[in-house]
Amino acid sequence: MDHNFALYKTMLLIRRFEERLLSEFSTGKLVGTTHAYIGQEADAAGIFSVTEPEDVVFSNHRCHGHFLAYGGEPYRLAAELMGRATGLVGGRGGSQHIHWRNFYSNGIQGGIVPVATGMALAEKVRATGKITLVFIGDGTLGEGALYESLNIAALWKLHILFVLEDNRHAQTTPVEKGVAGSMSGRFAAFGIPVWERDTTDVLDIRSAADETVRAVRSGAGPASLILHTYRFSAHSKGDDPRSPEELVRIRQFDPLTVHGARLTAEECTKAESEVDAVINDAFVRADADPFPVLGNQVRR
Amino acid sequence: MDHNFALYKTMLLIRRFEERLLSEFSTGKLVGTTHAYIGQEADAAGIFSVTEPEDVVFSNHRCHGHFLAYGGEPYRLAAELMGRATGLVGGRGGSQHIHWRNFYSNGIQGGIVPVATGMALAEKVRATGKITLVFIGDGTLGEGALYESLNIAALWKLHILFVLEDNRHAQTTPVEKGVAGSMSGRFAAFGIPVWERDTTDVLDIRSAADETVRAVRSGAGPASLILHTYRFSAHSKGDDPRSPEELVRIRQFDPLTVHGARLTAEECTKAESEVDAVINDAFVRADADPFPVLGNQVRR
Amino acid sequence: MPTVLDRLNLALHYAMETDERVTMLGEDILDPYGGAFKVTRGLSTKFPKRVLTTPISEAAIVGVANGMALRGLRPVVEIMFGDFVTLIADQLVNHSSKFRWMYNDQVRVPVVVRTPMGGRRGYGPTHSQSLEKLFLGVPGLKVVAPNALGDPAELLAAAIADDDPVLFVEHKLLYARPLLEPGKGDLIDFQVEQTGGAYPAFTLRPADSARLTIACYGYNFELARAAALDLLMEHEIFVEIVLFSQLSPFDLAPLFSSLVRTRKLLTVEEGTLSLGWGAEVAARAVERMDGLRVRRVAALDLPVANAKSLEDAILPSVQDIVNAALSLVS
Amino acid sequence: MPTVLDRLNLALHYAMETDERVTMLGEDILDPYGGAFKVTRGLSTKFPKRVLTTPISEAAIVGVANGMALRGLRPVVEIMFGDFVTLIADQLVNHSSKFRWMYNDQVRVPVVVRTPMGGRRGYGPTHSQSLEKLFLGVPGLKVVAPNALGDPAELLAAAIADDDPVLFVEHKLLYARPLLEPGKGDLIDFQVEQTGGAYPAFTLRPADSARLTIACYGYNFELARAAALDLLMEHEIFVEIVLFSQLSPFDLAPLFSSLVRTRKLLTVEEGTLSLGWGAEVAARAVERMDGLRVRRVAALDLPVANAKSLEDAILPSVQDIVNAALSLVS
Ligand SMILES: Cc1ncc(C[n+]2csc(CCOP(=O)(O)OP(=O)(O)O)c2C)c(N)n1
Ligand SMILES: Cc1ncc(C[n+]2csc(CCOP(=O)(O)OP(=O)(O)O)c2C)c(N)n1
Ligand SMILES: [Mg+2]
Ligand SMILES: [Mg+2]
Repeated sequence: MDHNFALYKTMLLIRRFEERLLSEFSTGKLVGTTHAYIGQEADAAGIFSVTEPEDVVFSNHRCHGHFLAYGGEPYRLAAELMGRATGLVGGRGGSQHIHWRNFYSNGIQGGIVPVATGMALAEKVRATGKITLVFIGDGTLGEGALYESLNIAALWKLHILFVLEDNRHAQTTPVEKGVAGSMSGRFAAFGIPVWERDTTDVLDIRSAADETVRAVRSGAGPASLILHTYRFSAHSKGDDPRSPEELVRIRQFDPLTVHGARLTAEECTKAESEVDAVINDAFVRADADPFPVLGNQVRR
Repeated sequence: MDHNFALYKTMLLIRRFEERLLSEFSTGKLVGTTHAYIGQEADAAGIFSVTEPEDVVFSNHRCHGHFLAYGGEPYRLAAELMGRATGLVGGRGGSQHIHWRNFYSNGIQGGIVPVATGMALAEKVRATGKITLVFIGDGTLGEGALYESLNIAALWKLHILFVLEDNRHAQTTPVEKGVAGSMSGRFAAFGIPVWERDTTDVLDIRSAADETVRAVRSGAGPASLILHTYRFSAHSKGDDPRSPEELVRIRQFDPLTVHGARLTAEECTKAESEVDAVINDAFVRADADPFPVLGNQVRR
Repeated sequence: MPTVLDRLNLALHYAMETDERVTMLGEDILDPYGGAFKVTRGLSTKFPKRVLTTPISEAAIVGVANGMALRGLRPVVEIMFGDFVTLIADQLVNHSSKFRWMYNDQVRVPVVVRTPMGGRRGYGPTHSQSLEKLFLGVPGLKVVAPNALGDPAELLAAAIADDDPVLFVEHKLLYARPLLEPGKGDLIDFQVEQTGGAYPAFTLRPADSARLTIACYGYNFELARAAALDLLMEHEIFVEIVLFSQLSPFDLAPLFSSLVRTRKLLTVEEGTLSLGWGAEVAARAVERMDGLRVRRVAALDLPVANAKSLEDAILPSVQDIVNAALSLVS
Repeated sequence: MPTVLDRLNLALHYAMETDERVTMLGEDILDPYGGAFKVTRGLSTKFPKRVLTTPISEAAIVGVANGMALRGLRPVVEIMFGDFVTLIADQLVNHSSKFRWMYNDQVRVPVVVRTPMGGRRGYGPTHSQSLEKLFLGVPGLKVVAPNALGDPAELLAAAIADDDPVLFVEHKLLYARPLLEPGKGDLIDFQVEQTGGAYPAFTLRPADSARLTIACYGYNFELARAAALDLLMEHEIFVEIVLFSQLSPFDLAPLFSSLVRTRKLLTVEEGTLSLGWGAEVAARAVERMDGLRVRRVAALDLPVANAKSLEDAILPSVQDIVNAALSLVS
């Protein structure tokens, strides 16, 4: 099926992009840091398969997957990560700080949530029909700005969807050490309806996302979508304190395997080769691009 | 009954103190601003009738009632408010920024909540058996620092009681415009048990407070006490945008009337004259005290 | 003459009337209250949909404004007391001011955050500070302060029209002040030159040649004039005053012109001394011109006490300015 | 030689061993990870009860530490990246630093907030800043920064022993640096004088009489030394360096002593120029001494970009210091 193939391909694109990225660090082509989306691909693929191209998205430090599923060009992202003038934001932002069309990201946990809330307000005032999505992780439930925003979004009935990707860890901190009480209760307390799924099956996620996106677009007010998932790679480039057993155990939930079972072997190979070509082109092209230079802007 | 008399007298002390204070502003003896506790006296009187003298208290901008019910001396408070060297903090703090024994206050909404949480942690670590109480208003539910603290207090099972005095307004903002969803849900989301009362009867409040204080002292973790009440005077010295009808309507819940019905006329008169003497002495004495001078501390 | 408050209020009315993207956000800003200092009075009655009273959530309010600005609106936020800017520091430093440059100039963030600063009203340590200095020099953020000489209405209008974020710092004691008129009152002996663009500076030149230059902004212009009068009357010392509306980025050209004449700089501000506005002013001045003499007058490096006797001792006085001026010319 | 990281880690171990009031708080500080920069490594294994890994709640963590300190403990907080100090501004400015004075000296707030600052690692605009300047001059708060010359262990121990709140600013690039030894390596030609108490300053005097004084702190001492070497080798210019550990309150006596000799001041820091540390240093120096010449080297007033080509252009380089020095002595 076309639509199963498309979902698979999106997930594969994210997977291969992130893998390539991590490997480029060892070649020294990349500096700084990055947060790979590997393991969580079904979230982004599912959600962006039911949003509109003009919807507004605020993403966080783990934004590559969101960006690619949003429809962003791998080449422009690769160029940004390699610090090239042709990158999404000319090399100024890097991995965590990107912007393209209606997609934005920033590297401060929680700080993006009120910003996204304000975007939703603007779209509502301007009656554009666009909804706003903002992505947070389980760890970001620690930040106060989130709750200030939930309150405001609910009071003003803003068309915003809070997507909580619970990959069960914040950097090295397991949710038991970071999150008291219940995740859904955090939204419900503000009168914000909650859709919650514990799955890496992109079709389940897609259908939950479809319901929440519809609810928000209907104008009823904000909604939240809690997706319990797994991160397969380390938090960033650093070490991963999880046990090897755990890393093996969670691989059974690989969204590519789960959804791949719905595709024929030919479809999988086709996806693989198409994605490979795109990724390779992206990184090779980006690598040939010039580095940015600073204009003569400010006195020294 | 002795204990009914004591509760009444505490409430009356607060009432008369605040009235005297407000009147002193017109005589020009006081400058700056103040937030009167008039109407809410049953909260403080009820709660502090079941705490231990050594328990730790962090209060907010509306702290005079809490301080007097805690056992604080009216004279030292009056001196502080009149900017005298003999004031609780030598005139440095004024109305919102006081400290005496284990009682503290500060004027930043929400900012005191993590501080109180840390105090509870210290008492737990030092195994003193003291519990910590922190006071917030309905409007303070807007501040993110509160939720960060609830999460931490719950995760670490701290012996802290969050007292929420919902006087249905934050300055001029009615709760409908400031608080989405449910107040109790805000605590429940973090797994913090909630006691909630909508009453100005000091005996009801006392019994609810007794349960929560016991729960916290038992070491089970934090608890919350939500008291829906009324503020009779303006938010601070400024204008009060509430309608005259509303102001009349809410006076029917006057905690002095409600509880006063349990006392004999003689008891009421006795309380009145004892309190009058204390208040008068406090303000007269304070008024004769010297103004503070700045030591030669810092270069100009 | 209208007061500074009248003019600020008028500017907000005018902005909302002429630009429907302009939206107000803040705590308790609805009529009849109209904000803790009444600057937003009348707005919610006229524009009920575009005046949003908010929960007590300073960080989120500024965050929301950032988002609105990124998506085409022109939010104006009121932070009830300037002491609470500590709560919006992350939004101002890591969001508002960064987006434009960080996103390679592809966005604009036309946010105005207005807030009353300053003491001398007995409000105590958390309601009396002058904390604007925390945000001076933050790349991408402008800090602007009205005064009683330039028109606060034009200044605020310019801030709202600005495509970049502006922190607009209103001293509480200015609100009730009537606007000054050049050539009238204690301005009679000064020639007033206006320079700069949307956020102008004013140079006050006395009749005779001045022996020092006082640099100041906002309410402290009132103290500076009183000091100048005293210096003239009691000590026959003529003073130039350079009054800034734009505090950051630092654009000190008019000051440098004055210093060429006087070669003595006295900065005056109400915030605490260390790393206040005057520090950067002084540093730039001496980097540019050798042989300057410099003094700064500011609050003592202490919290602002509640008791008047302490508050008066902590905040800078006219006499402090006079003394510093005398030591400078001695 | 041990590295700066080794020494900081040792100081934490020692403090926890010798004073049971000392408690660690921070994000991801438990073993085996031991903190994003490994400064807390080993602590949670040895002191499992007194090392508390926290949720991602910077404001609350510092608030909690304030409360602990008020009630008799000695908390040490790690903020994972210095860029997030914007989130703790309210706790530092309106709580930690105010309590003691505001409560009439009846309490103490022995809190240490440690945080890594600085760029040159390609972490981009929200993970590379030097934001310590936001807190320089805040009354009641000390700001201290280790360097590779003084012993970082002693410095951190002093901060933990301090009865007042201390913001302890660690430059990321210092962690891996081995401690310097006076008389060895590029220090060979300098005589090193240590002055001050718990947070000492170091004056490096060259063999011959110096023509300017470089004031700096933290990692920038590395750049300053490289510049000094270049100035000597390429231009035969001797330089004194005054290296500070205590950034605020500003106690500049050793600098003034040096300036009496050189009368030329060059400040070096990595934060953005405007209203950085150097501004107050320059202002105090010129208030005290007439006729000084002054230059400052700092980052451009821009966010720190991710791409290396941009980051290098934005942050100050050895060459920038050399150029400024040359312009100063010209
Ligand atoms: C305000 C702030 N604090 C801390 C960090 C450092 N940090 C980056 S990602 C991260 C963990 C986030 O966990 P979570 O929200 O669960 O997202 P995940 O990384 O698991 O996707 C932390 C602590 C940050 N970027 N911003
Ligand atoms: C951070 C902060 N924001 C705003 C204020 C100004 N302010 C003081 S009291 C108050 C209303 C508080 O309402 P609530 O929490 O309901 O307490 P109440 O005054 O009703 O007792 C406001 C907005 C403040 N002191 N601190
Ligand atoms: Mg996570
Ligand atoms: Mg209230």
